[in-house]
Amino acid sequence: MEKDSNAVVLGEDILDPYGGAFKVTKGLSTNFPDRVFTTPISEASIAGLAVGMALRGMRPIAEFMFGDFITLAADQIVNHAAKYIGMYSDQIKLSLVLRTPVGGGRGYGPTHSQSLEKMFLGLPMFHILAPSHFVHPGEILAHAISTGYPTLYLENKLLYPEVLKLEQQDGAIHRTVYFDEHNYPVVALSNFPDNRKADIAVITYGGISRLLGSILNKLAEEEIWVTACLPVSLSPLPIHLIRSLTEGIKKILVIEESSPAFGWGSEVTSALYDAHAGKLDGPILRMGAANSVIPASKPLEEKVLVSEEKILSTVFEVMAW
Amino acid sequence: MEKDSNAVVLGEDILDPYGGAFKVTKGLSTNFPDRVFTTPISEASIAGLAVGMALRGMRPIAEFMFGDFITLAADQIVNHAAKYIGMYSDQIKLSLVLRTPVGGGRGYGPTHSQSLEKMFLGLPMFHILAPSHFVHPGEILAHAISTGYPTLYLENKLLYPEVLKLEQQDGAIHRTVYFDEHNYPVVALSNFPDNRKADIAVITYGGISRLLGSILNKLAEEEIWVTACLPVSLSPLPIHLIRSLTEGIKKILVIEESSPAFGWGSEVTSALYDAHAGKLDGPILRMGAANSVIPASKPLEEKVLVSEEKILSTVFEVMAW
Amino acid sequence: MLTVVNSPLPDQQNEARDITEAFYRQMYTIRKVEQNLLDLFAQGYITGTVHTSMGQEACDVGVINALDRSKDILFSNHRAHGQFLAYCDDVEGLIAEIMGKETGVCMGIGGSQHIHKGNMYTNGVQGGIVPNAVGAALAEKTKRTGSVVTVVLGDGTMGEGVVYESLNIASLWSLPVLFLLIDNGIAQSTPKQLEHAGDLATRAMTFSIDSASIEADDVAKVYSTAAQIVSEMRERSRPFFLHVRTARLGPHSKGDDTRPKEEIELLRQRDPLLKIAANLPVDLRMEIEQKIDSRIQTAVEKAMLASHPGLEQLRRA
Amino acid sequence: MLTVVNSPLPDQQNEARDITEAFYRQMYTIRKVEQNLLDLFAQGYITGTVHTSMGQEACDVGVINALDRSKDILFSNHRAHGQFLAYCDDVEGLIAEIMGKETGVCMGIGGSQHIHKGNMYTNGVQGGIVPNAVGAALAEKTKRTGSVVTVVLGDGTMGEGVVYESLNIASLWSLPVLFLLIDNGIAQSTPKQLEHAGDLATRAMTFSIDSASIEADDVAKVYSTAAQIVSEMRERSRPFFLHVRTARLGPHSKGDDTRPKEEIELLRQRDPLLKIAANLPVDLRMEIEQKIDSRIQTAVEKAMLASHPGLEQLRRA
Ligand SMILES: Cc1ncc(C[n+]2csc(CCOP(=O)(O)OP(=O)(O)O)c2C)c(N)n1
Ligand SMILES: Cc1ncc(C[n+]2csc(CCOP(=O)(O)OP(=O)(O)O)c2C)c(N)n1
Ligand SMILES: [Mg+2]
Ligand SMILES: [Mg+2]
Repeated sequence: MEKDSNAVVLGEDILDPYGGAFKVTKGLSTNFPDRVFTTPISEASIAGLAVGMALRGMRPIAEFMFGDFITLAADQIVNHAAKYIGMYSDQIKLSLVLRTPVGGGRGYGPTHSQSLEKMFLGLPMFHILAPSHFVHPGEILAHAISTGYPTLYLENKLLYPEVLKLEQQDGAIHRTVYFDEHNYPVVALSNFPDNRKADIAVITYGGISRLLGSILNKLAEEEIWVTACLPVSLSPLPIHLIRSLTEGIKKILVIEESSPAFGWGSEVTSALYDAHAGKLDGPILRMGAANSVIPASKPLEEKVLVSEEKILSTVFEVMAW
Repeated sequence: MEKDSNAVVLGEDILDPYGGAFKVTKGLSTNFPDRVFTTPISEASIAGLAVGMALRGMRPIAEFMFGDFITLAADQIVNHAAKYIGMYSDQIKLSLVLRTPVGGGRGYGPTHSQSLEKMFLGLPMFHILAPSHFVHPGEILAHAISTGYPTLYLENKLLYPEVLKLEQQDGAIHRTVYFDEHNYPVVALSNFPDNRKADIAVITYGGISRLLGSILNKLAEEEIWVTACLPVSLSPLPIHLIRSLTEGIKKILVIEESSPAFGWGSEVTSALYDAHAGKLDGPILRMGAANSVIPASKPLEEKVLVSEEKILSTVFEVMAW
Repeated sequence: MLTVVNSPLPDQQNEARDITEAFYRQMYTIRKVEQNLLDLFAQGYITGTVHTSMGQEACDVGVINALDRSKDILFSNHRAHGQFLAYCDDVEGLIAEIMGKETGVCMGIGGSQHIHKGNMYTNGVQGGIVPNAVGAALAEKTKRTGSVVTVVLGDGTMGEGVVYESLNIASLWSLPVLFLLIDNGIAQSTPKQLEHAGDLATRAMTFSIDSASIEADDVAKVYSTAAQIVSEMRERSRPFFLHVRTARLGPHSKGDDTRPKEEIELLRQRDPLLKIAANLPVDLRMEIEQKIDSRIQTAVEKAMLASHPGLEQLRRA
Repeated sequence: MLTVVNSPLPDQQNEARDITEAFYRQMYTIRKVEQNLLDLFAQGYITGTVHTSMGQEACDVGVINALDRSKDILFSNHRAHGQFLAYCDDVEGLIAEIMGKETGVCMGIGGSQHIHKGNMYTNGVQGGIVPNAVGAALAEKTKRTGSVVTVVLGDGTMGEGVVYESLNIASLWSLPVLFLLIDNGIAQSTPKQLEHAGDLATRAMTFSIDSASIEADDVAKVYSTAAQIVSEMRERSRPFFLHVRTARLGPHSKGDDTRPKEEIELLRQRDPLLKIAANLPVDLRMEIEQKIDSRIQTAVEKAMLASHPGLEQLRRA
């Protein structure tokens, strides 16, 4: 915000000392009092205000307190943001980012734990991002607000306490970063020396990334060689990069936090089958949440959501084929 | 409504003599004045009223004038209808249907021509239906309101003028009907005598069905044998039926009206690859709209949307592999 | 693309006659363009929807002329042809747009309900433009441009909750948004009394927004009221809720009118075009009308010959 | 599962003392249960959110007791523990639910914000329950049950547009919906004056809904006002907008309170529990409190021992 005088931030309860329900905006209102707006509880308008400001050349970053409430902004996203930019003759730029914390694991219950990106995946003229802790969230946000495309920026709640992992090498894990056509990173993690090829590819994004470090290390001990592929841009999908990163790998596992039916993994899976069918050893596996509400009871919530244990046992299973 | 005294209908401009923007409700308000409610222009509340009535044991059928406006009811669908039924201990029944006309081809422009089912596909505890003119829409509606699941019922605008095709045999075309676990029909159309096997399977739903009669006849003349598979239930997906109907068919084409990325076809395609990979001759093809807004200009709209010509040329292409 | 359009309206110095003449020119243009559009629809040259402003011209012209076209901003809805012409007088661009030609203001992609030129934006989904207008006002206020933002609402659209969110925010943040409620007493086929409890004129008061309720029969009156309101808004940077009672003479869209003939006849007697026409000498009127008729004629012919947009003109991503 | 709960409240005949006693019992139960919940959260026995009603008991108890528990319907939001206990006194079911145990009213699946028992329904997304309540009222009116539907709103929630859609529809269709606005002057961390322009007490008037604004310090006053309102609503089948000014003594949820100590101290002096306690002889109060304390104690111990729900208890499709 220092660099960009057109940047404004809006959302609920974002003023100091509170600084937002998840404290992401802490300090901002103190440093930029005229460009930080705490709003009424009016999600449709939060999005609508951002769209209107962007139409007039500002660069609003709007926050939804929980990703579950993005439903209230659906009309602004689908019929306003994604239409203004496509239906008027002059190439309107709409530099706006809608940020929101998503995901479960906190026992918040059915209406405060969802990952609803599914709703907007594939919407023309709209971008959806989900950074992991293997990339720098601030840099991605700064880039997103400069693309001229309305963008939904998903922050998994469980990543907030994580430390960023940006080193090239961390124990057994190598990290390589590629960039897609919109200049968003696709991170490739591998747990093996360069001279070999991965036994299995794991493709995922966002919050699931927090489990990968430990998973890749454990699998390395078992001498199961993995390449994990983490795009930041969920939609549009940098499929050519994902394709080339998975080229020649015989087993593929696609993981998302939400339930897999009609999810992000459906598109990834069909696109990878298109590319690799015949060259694979067994079907491409998809993992995700149970097909139910996300319960408040924490032990049950853990059973509903993907976990390190479930991923490990699935990998062992796949390797045993 | 005669049979079911708990059935009520609500929506905008549905009273006679107007009888709704697409005249679907014509006559109802005259015959059932106390159970037909014309509402203010308040889509969130139209859905919310239906949910509240269903919670209290009524069977509301609510209409959205255009499918594009379902965005305004997204919170009611995702965080209310689909949650009440899943998050309370007693097995609540929510018998409610949200009806809406969808699709393009009428030159209505970017905000009145969309097929937005993508937004809610895969939402747990929620059903999405899209009847074709090869099934009886009234019977399906009557069944939907009796399942106890909140249901979105999509009517493609271009099907309104079509005559229902319910015969077993129509020229070269055989029609067979199967039923999925929720008792919704999956229609199989074939353009060849029983003793042979299809060269290609076409899987689609809703409005695209209007093109199939002519397409299957033309392909029969070219001795290209096709099995078309038309589920009514888009989500949950009756995948086992679709699998068995496509078993052994070497080429598969999946068509939807919306843009294919992250669409219905993504799930169908990945599920069919899971089942048939290795047994197919070439990749599973997906067809749909261009990745843009749906323009008002009719000739351009035709270029953006799927058409009979495009489907035919794609089939010829696939057959030439 | 921000084309600044010079107001076709002579400044306050000139006499009433010139103003009347200018208003008549705009109102007659709107009426004639829309009649042409309905004919073109009937003849199959237009598909989709055509929501005409016929009967509401005094409101459109009176209010739009009270704005500063060089910097004020206008958001409108499905029934915006009249406001568009009053705003920028682009007869050719509008007709071509609605006929789906690449020479249209939005290359035929937006069509009747989705137009944009200069500082005017329209969208076809009721209510959603309202927070966009408030956001635009917040942007302009932050940029200190002194622009006033007008957003057009219909009586039926007052059913959308987001309108009330926007009223609250515009007042809470003291933004210069003119909420222009064009109350023609009907929404598509539904009369106001089946859509609303209470009095629409009072909707904004609980949010501490100054409000006024006027009749849109006399364009000059509408203009002077609007001009005063807008200048005060500009000064005080406050929102205002202007409730304008008017009549929809035509069908909702194309030909779908289920109202009894007599009812429409009664409305016709309130036609603001007749009222203002009476204040002009016949010969002058004839001259004006002929000029406009032939201009529209030419615009239609040009649009007929223009080609449709192609895929390459459509933005994809 | 529609358990009809008999009102723990003695009928009008009995003297004030018994009523005071009954109210105190309910209010003290609410206060104690919530204190226990906060302790359990601090000790890690509860995860997620815990929005307490501490300070608002006079409103919850006063209004709920004015309802006919045998048929009236209640929709509420994230801060519903007090109303739930006043409605059905299910201390055991509530504590177990919030601890995520299968013995909870919703088997631990809903948790603090998503509870349902009998005719009470809560949801955690602001505003969305309001049209549900109006729909429920339409259903009951169609079924001629004579039920009144109450829907609880917070001051912050008045920012949601759907609330205004619902006010309009409830009035337009003349449905017996009690819009209960519990105005504690704050939304999470944001004071009312940063959320709203104008006076919340007047929000429903433009929709021709009768409205009243009261202070929730004295539970007896709240009760008698609410009782009168509800009986009139039942008679006339009309909505009503009841604005109740109260104070949130605890944090928004768990421990997140950024308000200055002094401010909270001032609010404490308005604690309705102290006020009513003063009207009871000490020995009687002690006796009541001991009974309730040990009941809650037992409920917590039971819930501690209960097991969590399993996948088989979770509905999937
Ligand atoms: C969200 C939404 N709901 C419904 C419609 C369909 N629709 C278009 S115009 C209209 C009537 C609007 O009435 P009003 O606001 O009074 O404007 P008017 O047509 O009278 O100018 C309706 C229901 C829409 N475009 N958007
Ligand atoms: C749609 C929506 N937006 C935001 C939230 C997060 N949230 C939960 S409670 C709350 C404050 C509500 O304030 P108010 O309505 O005054 O009720 P109170 O907490 O004071 O009882 C907020 C913002 C939510 N649950 N739902
Ligand atoms: Mg109207
Ligand atoms: Mg509050």
